[in-house]
Amino acid sequence: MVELSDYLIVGAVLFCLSMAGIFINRKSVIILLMCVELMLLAVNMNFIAFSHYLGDTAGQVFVFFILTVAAAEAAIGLAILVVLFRNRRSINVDDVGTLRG
Amino acid sequence: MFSELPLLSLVIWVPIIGGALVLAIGDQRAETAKLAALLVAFLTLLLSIPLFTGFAIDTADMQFVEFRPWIESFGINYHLGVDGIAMPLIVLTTFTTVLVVIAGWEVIKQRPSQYMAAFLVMEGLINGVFAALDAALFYVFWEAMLIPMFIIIGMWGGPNRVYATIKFFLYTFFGSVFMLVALLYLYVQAGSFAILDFHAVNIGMTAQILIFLAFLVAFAVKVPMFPVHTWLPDAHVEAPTGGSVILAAIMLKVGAYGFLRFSLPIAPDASHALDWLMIGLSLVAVVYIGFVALIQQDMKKLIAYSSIAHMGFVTLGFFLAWAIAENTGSFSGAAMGIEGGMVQMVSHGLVSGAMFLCVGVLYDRLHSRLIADYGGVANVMPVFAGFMVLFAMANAGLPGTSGFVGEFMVILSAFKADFWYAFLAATTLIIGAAYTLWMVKRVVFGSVGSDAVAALKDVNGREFLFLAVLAVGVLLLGLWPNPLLEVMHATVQNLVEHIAVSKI
Amino acid sequence: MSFEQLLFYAFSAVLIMAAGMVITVRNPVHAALSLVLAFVASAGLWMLLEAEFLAIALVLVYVGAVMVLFIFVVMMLDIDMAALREGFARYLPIGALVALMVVGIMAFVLGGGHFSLEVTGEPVRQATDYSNTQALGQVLYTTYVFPFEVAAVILLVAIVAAIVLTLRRRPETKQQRVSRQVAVRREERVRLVQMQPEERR
Amino acid sequence: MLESLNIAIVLAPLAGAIIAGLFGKAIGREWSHRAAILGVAVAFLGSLVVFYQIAVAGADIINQSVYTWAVSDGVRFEVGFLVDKLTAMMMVVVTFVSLMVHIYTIGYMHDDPGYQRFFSYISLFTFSMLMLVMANNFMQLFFGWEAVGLVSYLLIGFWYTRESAIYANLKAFLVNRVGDFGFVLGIAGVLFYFNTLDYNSVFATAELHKDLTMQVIPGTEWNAMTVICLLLFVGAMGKSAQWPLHVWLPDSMEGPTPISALIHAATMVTAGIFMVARMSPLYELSTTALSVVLVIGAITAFFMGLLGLVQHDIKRVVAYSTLSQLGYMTVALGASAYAAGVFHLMTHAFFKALLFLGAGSVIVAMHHEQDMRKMGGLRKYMPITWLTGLVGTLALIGFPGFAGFFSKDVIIEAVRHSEIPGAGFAYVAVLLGVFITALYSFRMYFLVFHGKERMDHHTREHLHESPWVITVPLVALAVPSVLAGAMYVGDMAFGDFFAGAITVLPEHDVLGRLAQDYHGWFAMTLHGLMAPPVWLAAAGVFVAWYLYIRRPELPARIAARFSTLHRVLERKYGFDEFNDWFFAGGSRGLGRVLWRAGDVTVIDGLLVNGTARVVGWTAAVTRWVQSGYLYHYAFAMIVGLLLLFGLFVLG
Amino acid sequence: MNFEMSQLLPVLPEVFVLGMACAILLIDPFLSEARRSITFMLSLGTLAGAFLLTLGLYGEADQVVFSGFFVLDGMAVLLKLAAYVAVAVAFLYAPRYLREREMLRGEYFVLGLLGLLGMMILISAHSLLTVYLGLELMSLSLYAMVAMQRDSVVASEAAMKYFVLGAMASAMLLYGMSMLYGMTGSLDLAEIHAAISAGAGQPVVLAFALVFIIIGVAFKLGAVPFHMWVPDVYHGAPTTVTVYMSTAPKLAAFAMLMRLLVDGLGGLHAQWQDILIILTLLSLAVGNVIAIAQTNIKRMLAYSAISHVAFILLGVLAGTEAGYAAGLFYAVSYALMSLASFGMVIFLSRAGFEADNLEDFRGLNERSPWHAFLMLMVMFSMAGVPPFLGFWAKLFVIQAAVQVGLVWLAVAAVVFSVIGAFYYLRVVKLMYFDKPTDVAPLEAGWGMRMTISANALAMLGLGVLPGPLMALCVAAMAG
Repeated sequence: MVELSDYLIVGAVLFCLSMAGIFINRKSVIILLMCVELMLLAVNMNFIAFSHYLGDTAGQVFVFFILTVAAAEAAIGLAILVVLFRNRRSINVDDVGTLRG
Repeated sequence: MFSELPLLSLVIWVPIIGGALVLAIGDQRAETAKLAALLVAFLTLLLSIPLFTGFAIDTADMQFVEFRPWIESFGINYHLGVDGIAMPLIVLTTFTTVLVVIAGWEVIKQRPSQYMAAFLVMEGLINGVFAALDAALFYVFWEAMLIPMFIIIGMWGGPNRVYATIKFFLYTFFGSVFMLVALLYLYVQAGSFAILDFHAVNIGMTAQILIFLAFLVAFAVKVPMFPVHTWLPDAHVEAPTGGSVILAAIMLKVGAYGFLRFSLPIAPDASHALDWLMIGLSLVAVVYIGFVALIQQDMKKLIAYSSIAHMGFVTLGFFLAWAIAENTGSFSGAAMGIEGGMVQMVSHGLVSGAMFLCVGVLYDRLHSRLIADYGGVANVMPVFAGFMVLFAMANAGLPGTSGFVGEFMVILSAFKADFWYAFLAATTLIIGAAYTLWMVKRVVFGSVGSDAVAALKDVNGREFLFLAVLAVGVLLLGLWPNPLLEVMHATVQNLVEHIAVSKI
Repeated sequence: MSFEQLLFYAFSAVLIMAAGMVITVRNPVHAALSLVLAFVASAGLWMLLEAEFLAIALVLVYVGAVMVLFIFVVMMLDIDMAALREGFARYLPIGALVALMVVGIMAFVLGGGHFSLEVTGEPVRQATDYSNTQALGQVLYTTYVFPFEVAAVILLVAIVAAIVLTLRRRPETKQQRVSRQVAVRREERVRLVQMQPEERR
Repeated sequence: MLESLNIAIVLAPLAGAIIAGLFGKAIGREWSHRAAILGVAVAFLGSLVVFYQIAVAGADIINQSVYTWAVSDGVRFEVGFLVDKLTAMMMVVVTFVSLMVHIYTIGYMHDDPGYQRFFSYISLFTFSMLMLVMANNFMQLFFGWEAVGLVSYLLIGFWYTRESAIYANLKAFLVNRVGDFGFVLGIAGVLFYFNTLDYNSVFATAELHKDLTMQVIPGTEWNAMTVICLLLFVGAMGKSAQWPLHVWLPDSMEGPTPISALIHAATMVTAGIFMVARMSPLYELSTTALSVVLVIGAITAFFMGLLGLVQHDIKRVVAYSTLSQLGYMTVALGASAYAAGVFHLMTHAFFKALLFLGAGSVIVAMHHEQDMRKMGGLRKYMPITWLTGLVGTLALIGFPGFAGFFSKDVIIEAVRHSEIPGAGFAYVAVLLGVFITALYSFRMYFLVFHGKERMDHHTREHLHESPWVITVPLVALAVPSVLAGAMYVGDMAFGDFFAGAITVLPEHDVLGRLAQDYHGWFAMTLHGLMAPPVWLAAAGVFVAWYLYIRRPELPARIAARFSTLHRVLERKYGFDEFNDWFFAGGSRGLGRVLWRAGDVTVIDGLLVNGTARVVGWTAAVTRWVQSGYLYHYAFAMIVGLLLLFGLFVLG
Repeated sequence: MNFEMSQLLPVLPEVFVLGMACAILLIDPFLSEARRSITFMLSLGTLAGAFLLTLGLYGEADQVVFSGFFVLDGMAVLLKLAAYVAVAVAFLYAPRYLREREMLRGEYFVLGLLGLLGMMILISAHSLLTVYLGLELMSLSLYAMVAMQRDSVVASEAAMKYFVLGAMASAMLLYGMSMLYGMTGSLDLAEIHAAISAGAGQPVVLAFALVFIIIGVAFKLGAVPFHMWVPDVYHGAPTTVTVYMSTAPKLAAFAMLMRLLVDGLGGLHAQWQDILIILTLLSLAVGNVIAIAQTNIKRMLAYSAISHVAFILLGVLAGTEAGYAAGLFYAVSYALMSLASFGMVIFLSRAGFEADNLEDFRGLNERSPWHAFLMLMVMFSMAGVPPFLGFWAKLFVIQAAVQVGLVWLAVAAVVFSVIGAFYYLRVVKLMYFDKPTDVAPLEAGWGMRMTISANALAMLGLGVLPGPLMALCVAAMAG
């Protein structure tokens, strides 16, 4: 039998991988956006696993909304990326560092 | 006829609102603004006189009490009242402000209306400090006072004014915030913000010590006591004359007033436990600062240091009670120390104010505060020299001038506590005379120091007026301090009885 | 090992591997494709959890729409791939260390018997005629009507934002200006010119 | 009646001072001096009346309160008058000398631009001195004490453009302040033990406190009365210029001569003597204190006199003589012969004022030249000055029959009989002092009035006797300089004139013992002729004559022969140098060190600005944690997450 | 489910705002550039209408509608009202600034209103789901608004940073929510509260979930160490957007804090108090110290915002009603102060000149004494000097901390506020003690002048009479 904790640990590993992805990645901003999607995926995994083991649909509904929001987020994220690229001709993370101190 | 008026509110709000009006008149109509300022200051002085004349000297209760709820959800009230400690200081404030307004009349060329307004607002706020019976109200006035002073030093001060004013502000702000925490703690304990309730609440020793230290930081900075005094010389040197006068004459008093109003009655056991510290710091102020004053090259700095030394007497007088009790077995003599401190405060207000005005008179002419730039002023400004010598003598504590009264009483009281306290305190007779008169020697006496000095003009009518008024005050207080002492007796007696009882 | 477990480990392995690829491969296009793989793998896991509707939706919405958008943008922006991903290895050790620590703590909490079968109990298996889609659909417009409307507004914001941010008015292209068209006045289109008759000298 | 008169006596000079001081410019010189002189004259006449009533007509001692200065903690600080015979005598002396000096000033200060100011000052001084002597409590005593100090300060620095004058007045004030420092502590001690500052209450209960002790230095018990008396005596040392606080008096000669006569010879400097006499009920209770007084007085009397030998400035010679004479008075006090001290005070006031005014007269004639080496042979030019000067000098050296003879002789005899520790030393000192006194006095006399005329031609052309405003006071002072001794020695020194004002314990009562041998002034004079003092004085006069008239070249050779001693004397034992170096320089140095090290470096530099710098530096450095890079920001969040995990999940 | 009209009443303001936003979105394209003010007026009208509608709900009994997703209570009403005011003032400051930068488009206001809608939903959230959705609605609008100045390099950079970090924080929040859901089986805050009180979930797991939840909230508030976005975004965003995002969203974030920690996790007070203490101390230190080194006033104010957040947290962590009320009062006060301070930056700016350097305030007293005085009041208010509003805010918060025995924390707070006073003083110093370097006339129109005057005078007015506002806050938190 697969235990709930197995799913949760998969989710946790996924979450950490994507988190690590955000701060290990020093080049492309677009990878960051992908990492964000991955983080949400990890959260979704948690919700669905809980939903299943609790026998409650609320978790699934939450995931439904997260998916919706994630799509919207992706759209806006990409739009900002485009604006950024137009201004700088680069999406290099190292170049996005004029605001500091 | 005056008793129906809310006099305390008036002496607070008339100058503040008057200040706003003066500000509104603006610099374009500077003459009108100055006139309005003088009027407001004078009106306030008039309003404060009934406080003195109508004061009942046989009770320690608060008088002229006003009370209305302010922030009800926190039990904060607009609660005013004065006793024998606060009332003289209010009168001193209103009196000094009139002089300051006159003193700044022709001298301030840059933005005179803002200058006058700042002083009026500050007058109101300082009166508020002395009149407040609600801790939150007190704190509001206490802190708000910093703002006009900050502006005054920063805008009309000398070359290094920005450093000085920021130092002044942060120093005093740093001191006050600890008091804020202490006040809030007391509120929690007493269940109200009324200062008189704070007096009554019983607190354990540890808490008392912490509260005392918190208050100490706040008040010591304002007084200022060693070693948190270094803001004062800088602030004085850079402040315009009026600023120095207010600073020395009144601002310093709020700190000492705080000791009487808060530290002693709220934390008597801590005051007892830490009186060695207070006495020690006071004596350091008298001796150490005296020596430091001796070698100052800048007149204002010298007077500023002498202010610190003189305020050392105030704090010394306030904290002698337990030492006396231990030495003699009774609190008899403690009241003399406290009253001496109070008189010293009032006297110092007059004398140091006068000294700063004197320096101001010279500075307006030669734009230098350095002693070395003067010499032989008496040759060209005989009238001025007369005043200067008189005030210098008062500063040196000559009997017959106000400077003597407080020092004398404190020394008498200190002897009851410990011979060596009195011994160290009395060294001021020598050191104080040394630094003051050495300065007088180099500035006033001697042959004419330079062509610039030779071209000096003696005091004009305006300057004569304020110097003469102060001279009368200094002599009057010196020759007959009884009227001033009378109003304090009941309050001070009550205070001594209060602190004689442990709160633990 | 039951079949279910086998599937679980297989999908999990694929998922984690794909996620690892997303953050390590050089080429963003490859990363995006790895992401697709990760989504698909997790859809498989969700199937195991009897969340059929969401599994399908994930594949449709994400793989079908969001990822396409990503790849579209990657292509469109014409990024210099060679320059990317340099110096990655430099930060890997510290990054990996921190990530491992976090994973360790999370695993300690999640795996520490708090969520074992003994605690959660055997999940209830749905009957065969159970429709996950129906179950969700039923609550979505009733109980969840308020969040649903909010989600709709979020999508609206996304649309507005995307347009505002990316719609460029290129000066060289001609375009319609609705507001000016609507607000046009006669005076703007027709100019009556009053001409002085030429004077004869 | 007398009470009102007392007030009038005090206020009249004050009124004169105010008129001359504040309105002097407006009313002119004439009216200024008229107002001032009128004020002092009123005071003098009033004093005479009071003296008559108290001393002669036997009226009760007056103890009146004028007004309550302050009340604090149950202690009343009054301003009031206590007029007994001691006071009455002092009042007369003060107002008389003052009146003479006022008149004299008209002539002396005739050309000075600060004419009105000067009158204002000396009238103010008269007022202050009267307040001092008439006080009925310690606080008012201190008031007067400091007030005369103030006027002294103002008058020494009267010619404020002279660097030496303003140096001298500052020095005078500060040295006096050292005395006042002790004095005020003494007063505090009185208040501590008696809980009142009123003379009568204190003296009445003094006996009860005689065995009280206090721990001045922890672990050592000090008799309280000793402590109080010593502290009060520190005040007297300052005001009456006793060693080692004598340094200000010679320098005070920078002031105009009339005030040297009035303040620095006749009146103010005797305030200390007066004070100790007034406090006799307390001093009597402490043999230790008396002993100290005795020794200090003896040191002053002898060693300061020595210094008079090497001075060339005419006024300084008189000043050192004053120091020496003050030492005699102090010795008398220490020997419990208060009455003798006060008696010498009185006679000294007359003849020393006379000497000073005479010196002033000479100085005026010499166009403000004060160096005796440039004088000589003035006898024929200024006969009145010469004659009165001779009278004064004879009185000073104690020539039998002159006032000084009686007073000084009583003191010497009293010391001889005294059993206070130190009396032996004191006796030798005062005895040798007589010789020294005669030597320097006649040295001055011969140098000025006899011998070669050493002034330049121009000065000699204009030499003439001073105008009447100067000579009249000289003559007026010469009279009591001769007569006062013989007239009053019986009452004052040996009689019970001061009974009630001065208390002497029977075991200390040397004067009482001497009184048994007293058979009138004439007998005393005759007896005096046989006694050593007179022979010593005569020897002094002879030596002076020999050295300065007969062999004028000898003194220089002696000086060269004993060059070390001479240098020590010329440098006044090095007190001035030492004080300048140690006290003035030392406190400046200390101030500088405290300021630089304490205020500037530690408090401001390290604590205040240091904190500011640290905060600023921290800010400047830590702001770069905000590196601008997304991955750092994300990393910070993860670190935050780990931190919270570590603390709250694992912890 | 039976749907009743009465359920709609509490959400009427939300419905109104949404409707109007959509209407404006539709109307705006038909307006010419010159008549863009219609959009502006409509937006203000929307806020006014919403204000009135919400005011009509004041005093209503607490009610939970829409199957437990939406709650109407005193705090919600008060915070919404404050949010309207904040947004309205932010809008009032905007037109000239936007026009000069070619951003005066209807979408700006639409996004602003939709963001406000997100805040309103967040403020009234009664379920993890609505918390999340409201938060996202607000955040997405903000991301877009920050990036709206499309030709600005810094704005797009700020937007990118904000977006990535915001998404990451959201994910963490969600992770925490998922754990909560897993342990309690519910999304409803009241049920979660009940379940935890009943003993659901092991402490270590609850703490684990709590950490994630708090990170999500702390990020929105900008508490250290989750503050890194604040300076960059406040600095990079167009100033009008900075005004907007530094005020109303802070109120919403405060509501989020209250909803999650108090309504939902009130049972874990002991745990979250400790966490908040750490965040408070760090925020105080970092905010006040680093602000000193700033030369850009927007950045400086951003750091000051961090330190102010610490005070809000200080009130909340006391865990008493008085503390919550104090926190609420502080949040509202801070919003007012922030509006005025950034407003002054806008006031001084002009085409091609941002006026966002501290130096640009040099000698303002000579250029315009009145506005220098206004700024002075704002600065002293921020520094917590009486008699200005900021003082009372600090007083009440510290009071709350002292009341529960956290005296040492109160002392730390006041000490850091002294350090903080330095950089506010520096602004006053520049305005009053220095000579102006820029003498261009001030261009702002009367609307701007009136608004900024009223805004800054509120510091004084509410400082002298803070009673009513405090009473409102206390009432809102009562029960």
